[in-house]
Amino acid sequence: MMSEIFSVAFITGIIAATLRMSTPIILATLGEIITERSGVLNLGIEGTMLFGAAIGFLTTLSTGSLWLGVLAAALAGIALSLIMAILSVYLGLSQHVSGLGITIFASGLAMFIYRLVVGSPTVPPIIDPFSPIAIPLLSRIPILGGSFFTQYSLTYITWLLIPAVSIFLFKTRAGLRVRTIGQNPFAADTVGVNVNLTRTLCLAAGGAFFGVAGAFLTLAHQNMFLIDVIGGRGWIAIAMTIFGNWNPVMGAVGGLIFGFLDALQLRLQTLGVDLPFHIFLMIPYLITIFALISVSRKASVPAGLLKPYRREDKGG
Amino acid sequence: DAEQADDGVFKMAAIFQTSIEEPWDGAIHVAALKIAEEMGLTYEFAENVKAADFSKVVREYSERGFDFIIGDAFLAGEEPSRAVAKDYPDIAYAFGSEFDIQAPNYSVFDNWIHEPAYLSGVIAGMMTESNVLGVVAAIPIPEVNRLVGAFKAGALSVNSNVTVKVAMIGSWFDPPKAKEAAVSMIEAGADFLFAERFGVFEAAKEAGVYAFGNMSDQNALAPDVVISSCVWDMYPVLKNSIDAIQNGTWKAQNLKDWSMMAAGGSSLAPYHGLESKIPADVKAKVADLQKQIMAGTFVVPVIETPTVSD
Amino acid sequence: MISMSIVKRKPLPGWVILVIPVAAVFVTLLITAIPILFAGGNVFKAYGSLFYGALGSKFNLLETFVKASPLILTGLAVAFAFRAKFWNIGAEGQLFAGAIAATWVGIYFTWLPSFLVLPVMIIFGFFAGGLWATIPAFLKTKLKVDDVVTTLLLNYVIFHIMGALLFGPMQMPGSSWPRSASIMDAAFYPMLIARSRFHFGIIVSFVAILVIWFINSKTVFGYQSRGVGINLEAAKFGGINTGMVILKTAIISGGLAGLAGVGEVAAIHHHLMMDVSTGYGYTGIVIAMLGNLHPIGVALAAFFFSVISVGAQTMGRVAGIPTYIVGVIEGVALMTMLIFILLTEYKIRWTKS
Amino acid sequence: MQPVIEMRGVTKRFVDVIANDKVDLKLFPKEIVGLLGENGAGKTTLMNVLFGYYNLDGGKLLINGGEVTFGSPKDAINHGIAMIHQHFTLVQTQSVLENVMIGMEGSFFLNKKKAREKLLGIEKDFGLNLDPDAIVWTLSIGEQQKLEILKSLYRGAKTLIMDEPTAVLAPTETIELFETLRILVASGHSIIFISHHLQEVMDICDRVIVLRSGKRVAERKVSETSIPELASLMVGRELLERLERGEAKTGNAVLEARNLKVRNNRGIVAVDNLSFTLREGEVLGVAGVSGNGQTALSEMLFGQVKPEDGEIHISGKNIPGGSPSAIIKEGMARIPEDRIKTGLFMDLSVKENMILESHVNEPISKKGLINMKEIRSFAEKCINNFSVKTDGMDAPVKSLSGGNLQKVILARELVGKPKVVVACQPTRGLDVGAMEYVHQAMLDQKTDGAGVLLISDDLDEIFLLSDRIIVMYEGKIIGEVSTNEADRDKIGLWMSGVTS
Ligand SMILES: Nc1ncnc2c1ncn2[C@@H]1O[C@H](COP(=O)(O)OP(=O)(O)OP(=O)(O)O)[C@@H](O)[C@H]1O
Ligand SMILES: Nc1ncnc2c1ncn2[C@@H]1O[C@H](COP(=O)(O)OP(=O)(O)OP(=O)(O)O)[C@@H](O)[C@H]1O
Ligand SMILES: [Mg+2]
Ligand SMILES: [Mg+2]
Repeated sequence: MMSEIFSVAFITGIIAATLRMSTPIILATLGEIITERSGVLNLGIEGTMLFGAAIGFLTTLSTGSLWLGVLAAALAGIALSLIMAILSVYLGLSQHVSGLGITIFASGLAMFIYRLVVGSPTVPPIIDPFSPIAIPLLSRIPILGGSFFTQYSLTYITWLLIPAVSIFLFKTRAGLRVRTIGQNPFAADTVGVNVNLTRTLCLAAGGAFFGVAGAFLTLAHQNMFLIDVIGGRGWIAIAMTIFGNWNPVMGAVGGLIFGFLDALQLRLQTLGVDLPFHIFLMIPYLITIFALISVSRKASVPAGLLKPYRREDKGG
Repeated sequence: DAEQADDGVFKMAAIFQTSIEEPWDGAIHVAALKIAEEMGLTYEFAENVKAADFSKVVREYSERGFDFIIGDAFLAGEEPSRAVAKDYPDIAYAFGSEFDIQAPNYSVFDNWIHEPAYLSGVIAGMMTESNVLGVVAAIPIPEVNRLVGAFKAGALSVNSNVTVKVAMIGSWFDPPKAKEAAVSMIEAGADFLFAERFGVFEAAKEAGVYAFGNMSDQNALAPDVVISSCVWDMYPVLKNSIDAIQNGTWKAQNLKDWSMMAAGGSSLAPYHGLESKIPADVKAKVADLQKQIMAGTFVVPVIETPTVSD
Repeated sequence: MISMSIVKRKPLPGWVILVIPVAAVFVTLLITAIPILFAGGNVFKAYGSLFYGALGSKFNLLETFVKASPLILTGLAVAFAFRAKFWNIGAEGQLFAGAIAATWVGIYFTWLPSFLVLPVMIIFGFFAGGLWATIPAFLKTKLKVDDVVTTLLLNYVIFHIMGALLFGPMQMPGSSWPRSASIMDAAFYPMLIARSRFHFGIIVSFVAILVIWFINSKTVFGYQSRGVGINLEAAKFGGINTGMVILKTAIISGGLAGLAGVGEVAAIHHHLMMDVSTGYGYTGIVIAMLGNLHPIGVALAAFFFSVISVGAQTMGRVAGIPTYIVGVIEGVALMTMLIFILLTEYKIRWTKS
Repeated sequence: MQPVIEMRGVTKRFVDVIANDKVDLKLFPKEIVGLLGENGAGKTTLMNVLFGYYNLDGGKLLINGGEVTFGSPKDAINHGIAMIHQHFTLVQTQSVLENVMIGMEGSFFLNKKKAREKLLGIEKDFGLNLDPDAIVWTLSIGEQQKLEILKSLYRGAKTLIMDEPTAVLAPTETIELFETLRILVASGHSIIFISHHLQEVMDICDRVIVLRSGKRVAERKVSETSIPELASLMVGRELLERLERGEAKTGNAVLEARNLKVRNNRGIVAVDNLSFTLREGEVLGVAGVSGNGQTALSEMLFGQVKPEDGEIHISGKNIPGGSPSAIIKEGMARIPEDRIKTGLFMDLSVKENMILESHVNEPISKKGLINMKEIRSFAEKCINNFSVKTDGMDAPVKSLSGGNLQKVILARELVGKPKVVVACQPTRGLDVGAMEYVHQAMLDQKTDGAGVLLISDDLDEIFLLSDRIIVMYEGKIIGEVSTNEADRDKIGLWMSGVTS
């Protein structure tokens, strides 16, 4: 068994799987980091991802264009986030409930629309999905080539988005506004930043990320839409946001760790380790908790998180 | 309820715990639709019935005077459906169940596609070059174990060198995870995959290995890789039950024989476009076994314990 | 540009506040008529069946109570925790813990005198849920680990523990499905109304409402727990042992969710399986917030939600509309209700600049 | 002359109060106008209207003679108005430079280099030195205020509104601030200055406007008025005679600090080997520039923080560190520095705040159950004895004015006749009337035989109330003197670390 673990194929495979499986989680985590940095916890993430997965898939199914599907998924995510913005930003309703409401609503709507469009055939309709792109030359490098450089275009885009979101948050004017609003909306308001508008834009950006993260599952990783396709990956992204201390790079690292553990547990099963398979399934969650314990002491929650901003509310 | 007055039309209802896209319940639903059209009977169904609501729904249909109520009872539906059936001895019930019948009116059925699974194993065993086969399945329950066990037995019957990798994804529906499990098997050298769940074909397609579908003919999902499928057809079960109810000969019974190959309740799907890729001796072997199974001269072993990865 | 802001309004007269929920339901039905029409349904028939399914007959009304019972308990669980700012997203997992413990008692404690079985089962279920909730509480107070995340992740952990148990030691002999054997008859919650599922657990949940109301308003602990939620620093300053308060809050919160698990096993399923909850723990969060964290509010919200979900399911079946409409209606109802409640206290002001 | 700012008949309503009732205000170039009024008179609200933060419900705003409508602070900023709020609007986790840059127009990417040059230029012009890279939470309060001023100047503000800028400053910092204000005025800025310290207003302002209950009741040239006149204008009645400190009749030691040592949350030693003894019947004043360990000392005495080293004795009994409940049990009354953050449950009612420390005791509660009747009578006693102005004991405490919030705390702490009182900045932000009330309460405690430890940045307050003064510098006691022999200049030197 040890020899199997150290084989080139095994290592290449597990790295490749880690990157694939972490793509939707990282993408969703980046989206959640943007919204939470602006002070809004978006628990609509799971439903938004499912909605993106459905709309993206249906768009591709009817147009044949994968990129149109991605675009539609992003727009679908934005649309839901705008509802979230009305509820939690403009009306100042509890972020917890607004988000969960969005998740309930969007999950139902996603499947409802899917059912209306495709009916219920015995064999679900499929599309021709994204295929992995081997980057010339780089993909020939042993181990790294077959893993890092043979991925879906959406995975490459996700990697690019990690530094992009980092740069946005820490190096741009808009990013400074976002961070300020998340920490102290009053401070931002008094220097003329439109708090609610900025939060709305952050929610919209996050929603686009969630939508595409969902669509990654139906347009790249899979080629069909099935009801449970998100499978809690949105909730994991919430955990990774905190694990990463609201930092895009650390959040992505969290996503990678989670993806790795998930890839590993499947491989351990394949190797015939004789444990109840539920023990394997538990591993990623348990280790994430332990990882959280180790980073928690320096956690820096955006001080404005969960608090709606209303000018005339006392004690704001 | 005036609306519900008995107008003499035979009424059948189905209760599903999952959505009808789920292949197991889907198979029942498709057969029910077909038979309803053919025989001109009324058919209603309830899908996504949650465990806690099962009892309410069975009772509702029973109250409304349906003649024949079917569905999947496994886990959540067992106790409630049996309890309701007791209250309505004149209604015929037939549920997918792992337990015994309940006289006088409650029959059980299950999908029995271990025979085609065995044949799939034979194909894979004969054609494999790596001698490694993979199975991606949901969770280790008897009907899943039967498939895995039969597939492995079939493969071993023609090739004593094969090893079979098995992974459970832990839920009925997690295609991304199923795909990753399949990928891990391909990395471990598997060149034939048995896809008990959705998600496997994508991996097979990317790696160019063959796969077997399950429950219905799934060749359309990936024509280049789905070499065949184990097909379950509920039609014989339903047809024979309805005939019995209408003739007044219905009694509680295990309907499993109607799901066997011999009764047309299961089959190995056609090879479709991959016909030419299969060596003639393999096809001959499969055809021969098929004949023996139909004739009852060969009995595929029923293995209900979980199969662990080799 | 026109901008919108929300400002406090003068208190509304009492009758308006009574009209609010009705108006919210009406608006919900208007909105959800759109998808129903898209699905080719008859709106009147659909809504007729919705109300019939939830309230239209004695049997259906009692079923609505059956549905409300676990929701009241998880709603109270979340409300009690949230009031102390212990962000317990883990009622689902605590419900599983309670269900596991209840099943264990119900199957194996056959040596107990039968009148003791139910009390023991309830106590075990309560403390199983409570203990499971102390893990995140401990991590929060001692190690400063974010409770939203730990409670959430622990839901998955206990779900898989339950899976391992149901495929292992707790599996029903002779079954290979993930289910336990049936619990003994003495462990069944008694049914209180013939030919219905109106069971003892419904009484348990109503008692829980009273108990939580009592703790909140009449006990030192209720005061402390609210204080901790409102201002942790002031609570500490005032000599309150805040860590202990959070821990006790967690036990009560988790315990309530555990009781929901007991009820599902003892009254509905009579055995344990992976589907023992249909997301009651998560719905509990919605209910707690909708009920403004107040026990009475929780009860009303839970009832509202059961009507919507029981009714919408019937509607889906009867009117031939895909059952996924349930989620759509629940989501829209939740959002509309929240907005209407908000509007009792605030008004929207449009300003041009 | 054309006023830069003119407010005409400005009215602003909240749900239950008219915070500003047809108020007129003019501000001329190069002028400093003082805005006076009791707590809740409407000063902050009026300024928030001018700053575009609140929409006005009536009246007009004119800038340089032209009418304007402000939808948000952005509009005010664009008209050269900046406001420095009582509670700073800084992001604690960001650097000085980032705080200055927030919300500025410019390129997509942050151009820190350019911003730094501009900032350093302004710092030089106005003599406000701050390290652009320092993170805000490492700055002292005075430095944070400089940052607020820099933020305004960076945005090109011509009119500065300062809401109680001195409330949190040490005397030396106040002097520095006034220098800055004079430089600003000289360079053409105008300033609206809010303070409860009338002496400050007399020192720095040209003109004063007095608000009472939302209405403008008077306007005076500083040169033509006096402190007593202003005080009575604010309050609407003559104020009491000066307080009588009276003789100290000292008895047994009630509070002893022995070799206390603690680090702050940045790991720096905040209190170092500090000892003192407080006796019955005396007021011991702890003076010092804020940031020299007073907060850390009070937190140890209050039991909020466990000393790293040393012991605290109350009435001769060694008290376990870090346990507020043990200290409460020994009968220490504690007036915390930040009443809203540490002292009160703002979302609870007055009565629920009254019982914070006594809710575990009989008869308020018995066997874990709360006795509502006892709570009501206890709360009533507190409200009556300390004349707390409230809509009743069931009103949410957040509906009270700042002065009455402080009275709630005083009542709760003092009603049980404590042996020892530790008060930290007890009059911060209070108006003259409330301040007087608090001072009298402290002296009454002393007369009743309690020992009172008064920690305050306000040297006037220290001199007014204390029998003995100790001065803290860098976590140590740098000197001790009896008030009768004390000399302000010498204490001022001690406060800046000079002994000899
Ligand atoms: N954080 C808060 N939450 C709720 N109400 C508040 C808060 N801060 C102030 N208030 C209320 O707003 C009104 C005015 O507040 P303001 O801050 O000007 O009071 P204050 O007496 O000046 O207190 P301080 O200057 O000590 O902060 C008061 O009635 C006060 O009770
Ligand atoms: N956002 C608000 N909502 C409701 N009432 C408010 C609000 N802000 C202030 N008030 C009320 O308006 C009145 C004026 O408050 P304001 O803060 O302007 O007083 P102030 O003169 O600044 O007092 P202080 O000296 O305590 O700072 C008070 O009665 C206060 O409680
Ligand atoms: Mg003020
Ligand atoms: Mg003030």
